[in-house]
Amino acid sequence: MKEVLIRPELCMGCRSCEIACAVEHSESKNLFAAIMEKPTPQKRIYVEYVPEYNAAIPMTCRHCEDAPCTTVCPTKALKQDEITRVVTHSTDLCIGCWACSMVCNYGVIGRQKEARVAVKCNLCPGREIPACVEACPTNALVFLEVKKLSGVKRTEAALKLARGMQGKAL
Amino acid sequence: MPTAVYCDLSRCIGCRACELACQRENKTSRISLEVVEGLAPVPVSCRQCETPLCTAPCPGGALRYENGRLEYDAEKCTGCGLCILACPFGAAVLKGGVIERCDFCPEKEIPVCVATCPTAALFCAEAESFGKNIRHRNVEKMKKILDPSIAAGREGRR
Amino acid sequence: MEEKNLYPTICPYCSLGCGFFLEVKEGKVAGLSYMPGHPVNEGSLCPKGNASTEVLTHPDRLLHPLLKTENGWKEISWEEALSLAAAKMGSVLQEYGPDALAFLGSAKCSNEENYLFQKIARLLGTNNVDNCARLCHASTLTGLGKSLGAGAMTNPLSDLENSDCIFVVGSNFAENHPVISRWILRAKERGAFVIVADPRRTPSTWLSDLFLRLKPGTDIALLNGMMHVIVSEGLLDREFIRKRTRDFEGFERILSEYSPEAASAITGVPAGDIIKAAREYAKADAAAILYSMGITQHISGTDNVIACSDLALICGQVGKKGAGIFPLRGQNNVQGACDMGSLAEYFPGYGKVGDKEAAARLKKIWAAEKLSEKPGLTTAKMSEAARAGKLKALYLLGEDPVNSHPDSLNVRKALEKLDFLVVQDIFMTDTAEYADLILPAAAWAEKEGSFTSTERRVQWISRAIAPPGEAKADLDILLGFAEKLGLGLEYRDAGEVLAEISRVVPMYGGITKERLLQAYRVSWPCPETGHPGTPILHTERFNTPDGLARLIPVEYRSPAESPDPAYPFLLTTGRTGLHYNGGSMSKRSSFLLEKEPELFVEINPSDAQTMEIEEGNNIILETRRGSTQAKARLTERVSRGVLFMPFHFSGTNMLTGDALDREAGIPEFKVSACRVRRV
Amino acid sequence: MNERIRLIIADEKKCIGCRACTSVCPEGIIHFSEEGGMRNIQFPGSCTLNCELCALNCPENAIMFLLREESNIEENIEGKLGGKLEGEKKAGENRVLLPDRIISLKLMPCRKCGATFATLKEIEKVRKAISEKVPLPSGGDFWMELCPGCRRGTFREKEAKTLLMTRKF
Repeated sequence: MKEVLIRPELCMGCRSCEIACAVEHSESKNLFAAIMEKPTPQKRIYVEYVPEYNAAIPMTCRHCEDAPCTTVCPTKALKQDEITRVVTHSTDLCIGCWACSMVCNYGVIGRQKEARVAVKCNLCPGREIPACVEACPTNALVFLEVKKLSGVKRTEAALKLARGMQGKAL
Repeated sequence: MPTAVYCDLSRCIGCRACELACQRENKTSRISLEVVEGLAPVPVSCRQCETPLCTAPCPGGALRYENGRLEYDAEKCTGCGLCILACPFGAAVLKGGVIERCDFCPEKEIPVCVATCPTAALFCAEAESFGKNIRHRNVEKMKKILDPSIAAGREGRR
Repeated sequence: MEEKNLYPTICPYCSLGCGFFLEVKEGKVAGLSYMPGHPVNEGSLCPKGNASTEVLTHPDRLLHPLLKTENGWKEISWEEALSLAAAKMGSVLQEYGPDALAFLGSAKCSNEENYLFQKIARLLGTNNVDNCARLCHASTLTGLGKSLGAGAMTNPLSDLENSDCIFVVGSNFAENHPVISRWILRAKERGAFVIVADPRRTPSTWLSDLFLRLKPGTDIALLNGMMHVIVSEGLLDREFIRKRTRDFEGFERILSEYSPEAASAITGVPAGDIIKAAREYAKADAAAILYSMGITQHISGTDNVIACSDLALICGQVGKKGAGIFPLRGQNNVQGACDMGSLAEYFPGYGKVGDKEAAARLKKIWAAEKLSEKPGLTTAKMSEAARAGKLKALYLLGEDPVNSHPDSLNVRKALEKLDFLVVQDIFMTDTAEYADLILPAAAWAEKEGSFTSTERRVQWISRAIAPPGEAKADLDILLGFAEKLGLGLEYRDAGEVLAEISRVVPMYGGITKERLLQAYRVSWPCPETGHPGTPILHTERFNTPDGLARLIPVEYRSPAESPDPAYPFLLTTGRTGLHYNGGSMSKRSSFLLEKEPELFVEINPSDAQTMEIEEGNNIILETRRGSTQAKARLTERVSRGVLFMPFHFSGTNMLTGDALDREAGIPEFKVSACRVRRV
Repeated sequence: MNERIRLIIADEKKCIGCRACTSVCPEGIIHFSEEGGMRNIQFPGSCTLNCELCALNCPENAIMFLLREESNIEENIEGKLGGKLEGEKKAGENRVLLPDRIISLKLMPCRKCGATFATLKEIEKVRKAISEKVPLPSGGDFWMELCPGCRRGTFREKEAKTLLMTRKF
C-alpha cells in the first residue's frame, strides 16, 4: 500500500504541504476563498523546524497498523480500513475526549477549533496523490510503497557513485 | 480550550501519588490508577470532553458545556446519576447526591494530582500542546539518525 | 475563616529530602501543600510523602511513658521513666561493664539527636552504638570510603539532568525514590541513554533504553564484564587514570577472566547487551551510576560497591557535572546518622575508632577522660551478643529490629534475653512489645533539628506543631536521660548541639542553625562559615591521603546461599512503592494500606503453573530459617526461578539469612534459597 | 411546620428508578433496595413535610402530591395515573389512606463483571439522550452495557495496549 513517506534531507521547510493540505480540506478548495471560510480549514501535516541543523521535518499520520488512536476511541469516530489501513475520522461521532491525541506516537492529531473535534490526515479521498505530496517542490514528500522508496534511494546512490567514478576516470 | 488532566503514559511509573493527593484534597479520589498486567499503569479521570455525553441526559442543567468547558453546578444537581451512566470512561461517581468528578481543584493553582506527580507525567494543558511535544520528541529522535545527511544536504544548499 | 499557617518541612520518609509545606490551623495539622521551589522535588511528592501527615494525627501514637508490669502496660511519669532507665542502665554498667550496654540509633532522628545519642554511649565507655545504615548502606561507607575516600553521593540529584548516560544497578528507583524519575526523565528528554540492571522488571525498567536482567547476586560479574569491554576496546579515560587514580596495573589483570561471554554465563545477561551497555556508558560525555540496596545488601556488598566505583573511575566519570556515583540511601537522615558517628567503628566525622589522633581530638572537645578504643558491636553482632548473654541492656531509638533485621526469629530470641530494653518510638511496634520501658517520642514536624539527605544536603526542620499527649522531642528525652546518668550534658536546644557538631565534624564546620534557617539547605563538606557548600565531590582531588582514588580489583563470589534441589527458588526482597521499610509509619496510613494491604510474593506465571498456584492463592514459603505465608501474585516482573517479597510486613525477614559482608557487616537480604508450597 | 398530610403518588410507568428522590428527601423516608436483579423504590403513602423536593428533582416528573382532604381524590388519582389505586376509604370519611408503594424495576447486569449497576429504564433513557447528541451506529455505545468500574477498566486496557506496543522493557 502506498504511504506518504518523507525524505527529510530534501525538505527545505517551505510549508507548501501545510497550505495545500488546508486548502484541500476546505469547502472551496481554493486558497483565497479558503482563508475566509468558517470553520477555518485546517492542515493535517506539520513541518517541524530544527534550528540546530537549519532543517525541517514534515510529519503526518503514519496510518499505523493496529492504530492506537482507533483502539482507544470510545465512539469509533476513528476507524481503520482493514484492507487499505487508512485511518479515517468522523466529525459527527467525535466527542472531543482527546484520548486519540494522547496515545498518538507522532503527535499528528490536531483540533478543529470551531467544531471542537479532532482532525487528522485522511490521505485525501478522491485524489490519486495526496495534496501535500503533490505540492512538495523538492520531492521531500513522496507517495509510494516503502519498498519502492528503497528502490529510488538505491538508484540515487548508484548514480552518485557513478558520477564519482566518472570524475576519477577523467 | 480543551484543557484537562491528561497523562503522558510513557512517563507514568504507576506510583499512585495522584490518587492519594486527590483523595486528600477532595475526600474521594477522582482519578483512578491501576497497573494493567503489572506492566502498564494508566490513570483515568474526567477527560473534560468537548462534546460531552454526560450532559445529554442531565435533567436539571447541572452539567453543561459552557464557555468552552464542562461546567457543573451542584445546586442544580438532582443526584439522579444519569450522567454517570452516559460517560464512556466511567470517570465520575455519585457520592452523597453529588457528582464526584475532576474539577481541577478550584482552590489550588494547579490540580493537586498534577502538582504531586513525581515524573511530571500528568499535565494540565491543551491537548494540542501534547501533540506538539510528541512531534518535537520525534524530531529529537530522528536527528540522531538523520544528522549526517541533513547536515550534508544543508551545506550544499547554503 | 481561620488562616492556615504554612510551615516548610522535609518529608520524613526516604532519603531524598523532598520539601513541602505543612498547613497548620489552630495548632493542628490541616493538610499539606506543595513547594514548587524546592531544588530536589520541585513541588512533587510520591504517595508516601502525600500520606506523611497521617502519621502526625494518628490515634495510635504513643502518648505516655509506659512501663511493662505483670498486668500489662502502665502509664508512668517522665520523672519515673527517666530515673528508671538511668538506674537500670547504670546498674548494668556497674555490674557488667560498659560493653554490656548497647545503643541503636535511628536514621529517622535528626543529626543533633544522633550526635547526642552516640555521645552518651561513648561517654559511658562503649562503642556499641549503631544505626540502621548497617542494614542498607554500610557497604557504601566501607566500599566508597576505600576507593574514593568518602562514602557519600558525589553529585546532587538534580545533576542527573545533565547526564548523557545513566546506569542504574540494583535500584528500583521508580518505586522507592519516585522523585528521581523526574530527573532521569529530564535527562532522557535531552537524549540520555538509560541502562537499568535488575533481576526484576520494574517501573524503573519501563524508563530504560536497555534492560539487563541479571541473576540476583551476580553484579560483580556484570560490572567486571563491562569493564573488560571498556579496557579491551580502549574506551578508558587514560588521562584520568594516570592523573587521578592509582593501582591500575594490578587492576587490569583481573578483568581478563570476565569476557562478555564469561560474564554472560554467570549473570544470564546476553553478551551483546553487556557490550552495548559498556560502550554507551564509556562513550558518554557525562555518565552517572545509580545504585541502591540491590548492590549493598549482599555478602559481597563492599566489593559490589567497589566494582561500581571502579567502573566510574576507569571511564573518568567522577568529579564533574552530570557524572558521578549516586548511592540512593534509605532513611531521611541515614547520611546524617552516619556523619554523626552513630556507628560502631566510626567517631563523628568518620574518625576511625582506635585511631589515637581522632580519639584525642574528641576527648579534648568533650572534656572526656577516656574513650573506648575497641570498635563496638554492629547491629547483627548485638543480636548475637544478646543471645549469648553478653549484652544486657539495649536502648532503641526509633528502631524496629523485629521487622527490619534479617532472621527475625533469632532477633526475637535476643530481645527476650535482654535484662533491660528501652524503646523510644512514636508508635507501638513489634519490637516495643519486648520492651521494659517505652518512651513516647515526637514525630518529625513536632521537633526541630537538621537532617542530611542522601545528596549531603543539610536541611533544617522547624517545629510546626506540638507533640501529642506527653510525647517529647527525642533530644529532650535524651538530655533528661543524660542528666539522670549524671553525664553533665547541657544544651539549650538543637541549635546548640549543632554548634558543637560544627566543631567536632569537620565537614559540618560552617553549618549553623542560623544559616540553615536562612537558606535552609547546604551541602557538606562546608568546612567554615563563609563556605558555600560542596554540591559536587572529588572535582580536584579525592578524599584519600594522597588525593588519588584507588582502583581495587574485585572478584565475583557466589551468594551465601544458592538454590538447590531442596530449596529450588531464589528469594529476593525489596520495597513496594506504597510502603516504607518496617511499615510502622506507612502501614498506619489508611490509603496506603487499602491499596497494598498484605504480604504478597511475586512469582513467574510459568513457575506458578507447574506448581498449580493461582493468582491470589495463599502459599507457604520456607527457607532454612523459617517459614511464612503470603498471597501469590503471578507476574512477569520476576523471571523463572525467582521470587520477590516486600519486607514491609512481618514474615519476610523470618526467611532472610544473617550471612554478613565481611567488612561492612551488612546482611544478605537479597538472596535466600527458598521453597514454596500451597497451603 | 405544615400539619397537612399529603399523599405521595409515584407513577410506576414514568419512574426509571434513578434514586434522585431518595437522595434529596430531607426526611430520608423514600427508601431503595436492590435484590434479585431488581431495584425496589419504596415510597411512603403520605408525607407531612411541605418540601416536594422529590417531585422537583424527579427527572421524569413521576411524583406528584395530593392533599388528603381533596374530595375528588379517587378521580384525581385515577385520572392521572389511568388506573385504580388500592386505597383504603374509611366509612363516613372522604379520606384516602394509601399504603406504602413499592416500585420494582429490573436491573441491568454489567456485561463484564456481572454486577448490576442501573435499571433497564435508566439505560434506555441515557441511550436515547446520547443518540440524540451523537449519531452513534447501532452497537456504537458499547459502554452502556458496562458498569462504570468496568468502563474505566476497559478504557484502561485499551490505553495500556497502545502503551505496551511501544514499551521495550
